[in-house]
Amino acid sequence: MIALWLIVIMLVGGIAAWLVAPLHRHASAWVAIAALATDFALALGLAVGPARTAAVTRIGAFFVNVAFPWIPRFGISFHLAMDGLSLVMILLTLFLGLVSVLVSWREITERIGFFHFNLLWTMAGVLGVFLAVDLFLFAFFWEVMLVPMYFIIALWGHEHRIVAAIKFFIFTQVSGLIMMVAIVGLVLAHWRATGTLTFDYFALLGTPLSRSAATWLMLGFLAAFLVKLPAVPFHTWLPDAHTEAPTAGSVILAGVLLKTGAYGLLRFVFPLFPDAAFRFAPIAMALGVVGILYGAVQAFGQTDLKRLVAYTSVSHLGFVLLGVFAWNELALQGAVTQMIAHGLSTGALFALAGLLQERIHTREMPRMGGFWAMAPRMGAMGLFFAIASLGLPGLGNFIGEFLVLLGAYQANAWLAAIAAFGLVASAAYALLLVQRVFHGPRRPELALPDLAPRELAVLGAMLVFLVWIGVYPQSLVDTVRPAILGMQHLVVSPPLLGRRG
Amino acid sequence: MRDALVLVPALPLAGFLILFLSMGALKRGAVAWIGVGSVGLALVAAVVAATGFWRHGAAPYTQTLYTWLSVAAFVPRVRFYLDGLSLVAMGVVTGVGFLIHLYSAEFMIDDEGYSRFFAYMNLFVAAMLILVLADNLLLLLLGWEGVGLASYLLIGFWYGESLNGLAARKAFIMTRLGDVAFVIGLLVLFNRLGTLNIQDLVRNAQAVWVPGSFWPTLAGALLLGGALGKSAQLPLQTWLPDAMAGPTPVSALIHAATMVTAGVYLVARLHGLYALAPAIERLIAVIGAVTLLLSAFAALVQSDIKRVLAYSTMSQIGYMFLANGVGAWSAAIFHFMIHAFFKALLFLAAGAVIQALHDEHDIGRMGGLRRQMPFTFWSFLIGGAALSAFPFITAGFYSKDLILWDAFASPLGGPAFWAAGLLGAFLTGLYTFRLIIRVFLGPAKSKIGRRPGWLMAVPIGVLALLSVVGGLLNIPSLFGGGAQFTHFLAQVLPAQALRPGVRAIEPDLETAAIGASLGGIFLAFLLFLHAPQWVEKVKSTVAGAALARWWGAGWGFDRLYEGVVARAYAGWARANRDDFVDAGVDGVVEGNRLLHQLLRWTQTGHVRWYAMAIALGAMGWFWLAVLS
Amino acid sequence: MASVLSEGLAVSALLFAIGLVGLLARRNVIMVLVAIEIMLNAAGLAFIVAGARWGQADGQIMFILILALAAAEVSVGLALVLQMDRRHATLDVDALSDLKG
Amino acid sequence: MVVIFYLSSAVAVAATILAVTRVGVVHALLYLIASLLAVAILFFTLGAPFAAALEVIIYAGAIMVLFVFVVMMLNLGERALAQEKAWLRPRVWIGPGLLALVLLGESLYVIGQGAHTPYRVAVTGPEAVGATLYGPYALAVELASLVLLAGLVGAFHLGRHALHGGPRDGERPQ
Repeated sequence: MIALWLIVIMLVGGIAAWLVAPLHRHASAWVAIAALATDFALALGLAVGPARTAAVTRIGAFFVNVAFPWIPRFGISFHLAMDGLSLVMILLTLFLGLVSVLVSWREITERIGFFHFNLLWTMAGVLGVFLAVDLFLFAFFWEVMLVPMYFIIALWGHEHRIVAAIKFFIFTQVSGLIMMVAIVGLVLAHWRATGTLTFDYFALLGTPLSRSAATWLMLGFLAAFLVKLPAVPFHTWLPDAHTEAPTAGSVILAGVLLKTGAYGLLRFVFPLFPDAAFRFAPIAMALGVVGILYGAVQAFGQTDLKRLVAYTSVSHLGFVLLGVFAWNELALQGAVTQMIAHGLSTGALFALAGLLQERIHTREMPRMGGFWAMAPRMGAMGLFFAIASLGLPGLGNFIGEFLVLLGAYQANAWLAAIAAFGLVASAAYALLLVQRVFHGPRRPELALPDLAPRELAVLGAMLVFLVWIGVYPQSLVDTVRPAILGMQHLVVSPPLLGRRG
Repeated sequence: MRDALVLVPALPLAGFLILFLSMGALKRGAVAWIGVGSVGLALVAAVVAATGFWRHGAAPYTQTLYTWLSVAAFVPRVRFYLDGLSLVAMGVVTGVGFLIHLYSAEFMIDDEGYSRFFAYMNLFVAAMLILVLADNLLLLLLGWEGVGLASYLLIGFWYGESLNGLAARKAFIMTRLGDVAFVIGLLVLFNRLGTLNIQDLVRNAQAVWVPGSFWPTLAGALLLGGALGKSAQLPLQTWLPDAMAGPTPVSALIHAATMVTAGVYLVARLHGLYALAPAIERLIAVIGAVTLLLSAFAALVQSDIKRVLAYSTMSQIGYMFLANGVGAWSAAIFHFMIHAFFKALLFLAAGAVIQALHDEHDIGRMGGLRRQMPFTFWSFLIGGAALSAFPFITAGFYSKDLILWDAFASPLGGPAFWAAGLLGAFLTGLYTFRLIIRVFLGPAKSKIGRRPGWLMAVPIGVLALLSVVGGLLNIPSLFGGGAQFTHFLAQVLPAQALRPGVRAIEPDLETAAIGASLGGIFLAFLLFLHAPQWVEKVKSTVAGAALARWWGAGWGFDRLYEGVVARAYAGWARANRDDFVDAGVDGVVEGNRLLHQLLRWTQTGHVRWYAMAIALGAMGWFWLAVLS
Repeated sequence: MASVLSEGLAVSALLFAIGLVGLLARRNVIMVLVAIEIMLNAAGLAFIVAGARWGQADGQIMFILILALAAAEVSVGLALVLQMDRRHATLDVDALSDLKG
Repeated sequence: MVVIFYLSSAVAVAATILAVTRVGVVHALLYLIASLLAVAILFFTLGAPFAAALEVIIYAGAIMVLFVFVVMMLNLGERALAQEKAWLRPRVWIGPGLLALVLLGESLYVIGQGAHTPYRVAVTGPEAVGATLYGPYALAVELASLVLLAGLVGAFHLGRHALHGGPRDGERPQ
């Protein structure tokens, strides 16, 4: 039931935030914080409790499972389940949700209630994506998270927000449609094979498919996930959307929405189509490597601060793609760690970019410089998150990247070696960012107040988490391990058709 | 007592955290106490740990803090390893580090970033200690990158100058280029040997790999990449001269005494692995020899006092690489230690000079400081003498001599390496005393400002003392010494076998070495003090001027890297700012627009036209559905 | 009465075709509406014939529904004609082509 | 009855052709009424007296009257007639005629393909129609009433300004 509550609290909280908006300027924000904090506490309770001891069974390592019939005629049920992977993703989502509310404190001045409504409903959609184990329900939530995000970009974004929002929407919508077709195809294949019409994930595992059918269906799923991830060459929606979105939108896009793509790869592509996925793995890993290097080079060339950070996402998520398709424990743990660390580091960089824009009304780096002298706290934070994002050992991103490389090397040594060059390229862009924004001669003409305590607290919390993951990643690894072992188990020996767990 | 080991890196780390979190809220006095005190306490802890180490018969000691990560078979721990080698390195880092911190407390007193400076310095010391004490390569990598970060931060310490930022980024990125190879090397090692623990790794390697086979050669080469970047050896050396943009104590600590010698330490640490890869050893020796010569020539024509010292650092590290390459591990480490003493001394004294002359770096505008700053002069002279291996009384003589001897006598060595080293020694004397003559002798050219106070003088004095007496630790048997240092390290770094018959010519070699360094010094006096017109004459010829320019620019590597590689990268990134992939998406949009143009003529707006279209459509369907 | 089924349908088709000719050929908007009425009526005839074939009431019911539709359509259509006359002072359907792409 | 069927068919077709081709709108409408009446007779011969009655009352009566009213309101004069003549040159009939001819050919071909089982026309009276209409087709009746309501509202709304006289400010056509 708790899985359902997580989503319901978000939905109800969203409506409540909308309704209370007229009461006080920050009323909706407080309601949103209350809802997110409640959810976060619930999820944290699961993390210290059942997540650690989840048993790895034939169908995975789920410790929360709730199902209601929804459209029984087509075998669609409202089926939610949670394992360690879902849990850490949900924790990240809710944490970044809190961050988004806090960094929008002053930035959002119009339609505040509707903003928080959209924020929380996006959260609800994302939680649903991380929890759904009915493919129809998954596709449903996949769309649910899209629409409010579209509004967030289109209503509260910057100069070219409409174009960016539409681009984001079309990319995601079209790829989601392809996934929907693939879902229906899979369900029909299962129906033909067994006579049961069902969208249930556990039932569909191990559906016998011909080689070509499996490949095509997998490509259908892949379309949605690679666009969302995003993998080069499907990434071009991302710089636009990230740049034009308001701060909260950027944080959530980078921190959370991109992760749904990686989550989908882990949860669906490999378990449902193991053979096809393994056949495709070299191509996908190569795409990952291309993403790592291309994203880093592109980031280096940007002058818009948010655009730079957006391209670093492409680079970082390339590691995730590489790790997922290497599909061994090291690489998978690395990919998950990288997702969390990227969510924190990139989210923080977007937050900083937003705070800067709020103060100096520009994102153009040539018009910045010397901010350390004026705002040393902000400079220190910017420096920290920049070096986190270049993968300094002792911080979260390094653990993720190194594990991915270690695992990927076992799958494909050459690609792993090429991917390692991402370390240099990331250093180039991260240090360029620090140089252009914080170092250099002082700009006396700009007034730049340093971070307020609220902002410092938000960024400080992200800093602490990143250091925590870097210094003691075992806590994260242990939470995710049963889920990863479970998924690997599925892929090695999928449960026989018709026998449900 | 050995448990105090953890405190050695922990104390500077704590100092860093306190200073970082206080965000400049502390007073200068408190900052100095925390910054210097934490390193001082780390020195005490190191002494305590070392005492415990001796008490237990110098047996290797490991201290496990916790398991960093445990995924599948990959279980790196946060664990420190103390043996003779790491003890020496730890001693150098804490000892020299403490002295330089003490010096900085006065040197930086007027700087507005006082607290930030000590935060970074403490971070550096902590990371460097983690590097030298790490028991596995992943933890070593943490320290390795940590020192790189601290180096970056400190080179760019005066961030107001964009050039400093450029130098800092250059240093970080070039060393990171080497680190990529290092990381790939870790991947290879873990995948082949199943562990990153250094001791297990070397043991496994010796068990499963045939000497000279592919895998040890590959792994050795890749790890060497990291060492070359960090130690500023060819071809990744160009960042070091630019790194002099940082405050002088930084140059002393990071870019002379400790960090840049990390590569030497790494190769020595993994000597068991390199023993399996003789081709790579040979490569190391060649790189060392070439670097030591190239940078010695470059040092000859520099006009910035710190750049002379920077090139000389590269050159001296070249000696250490040469020693490592010929299998004289302990000679490399001995030179590493002695070099830390005298190079730190030279930098600190140079710092005093620079400060006295109001931030003047150009040796052309210095001169005659011997009378005005006698203490600094004598200290600098001692350091310079040690650097030029002035026979018998300086420590540098004993350490460099050992390397020259091994370069000749080792089975991996040979006359060519020895000759390169000898030429290097000659050049070292030449450029060192050129520097001393230009700065301290001759007529005085400017008035001096402030003289070093006792906080600066004490470290300089202590280091000067060490630069003299350090040699006593390892006097070769030829001069009646016991070579205690080599024996002490022999447990870790195996003693050198000799080629047959070389003992007989040892005295001849020694004579040659002494002659080379004295000859260099003598020539320096001749050329730069007594007959400067000869130098001017050579410089005024076309060839001479071109050569001076070429050497002055560090043999033009910078032009190659910055002009070709960096410019190509940045140019491509800038040219593709709008992302050509996006053009594909725009192409789809354009295609749709074209289609739209094609179809819009059907929309005439006339109702009857539409009716006709409907009728035609109906006919078509009729045709298809029924008649066909 | 003997079978006139085919004949009835043929008449319906003929009426429909004539209506179509009128629709396409006439430019007067009232005549266009008239042509539409003819075509609707032709469709109604087809339904009646079919209903007669089976002896069921359904055909007539369909006709009644068409009738209702025609009535609604004519009322709106004629109101539009009035508007058109008022705004554009013409009854030429070709004069109204604002929807041209 | 068969004779009546053929006769009224001929009348219907002829009247329709005339209705479509007349220059004057009023003439066209009168021919159309004739055509509708002929079709009503056809309905009667096909055993659908109720539909025949509706055809006369609603189609020929109400709807045509509506047309006539509108024509009267528009008050078309000689100028309109002249314009109509200008429009109706012979060549405008060629295209539509050919198109309609092909469609007709196709339809007739399809009709000719049908099976010709002889049958007798049975009269389906108003009672049977009513019973079916308010039985299984009740929903359709409701929908039809909604369509009529929509037509009513639409016609009222659109016709309102026209009845109130000239165009309002700002609505003048360009």
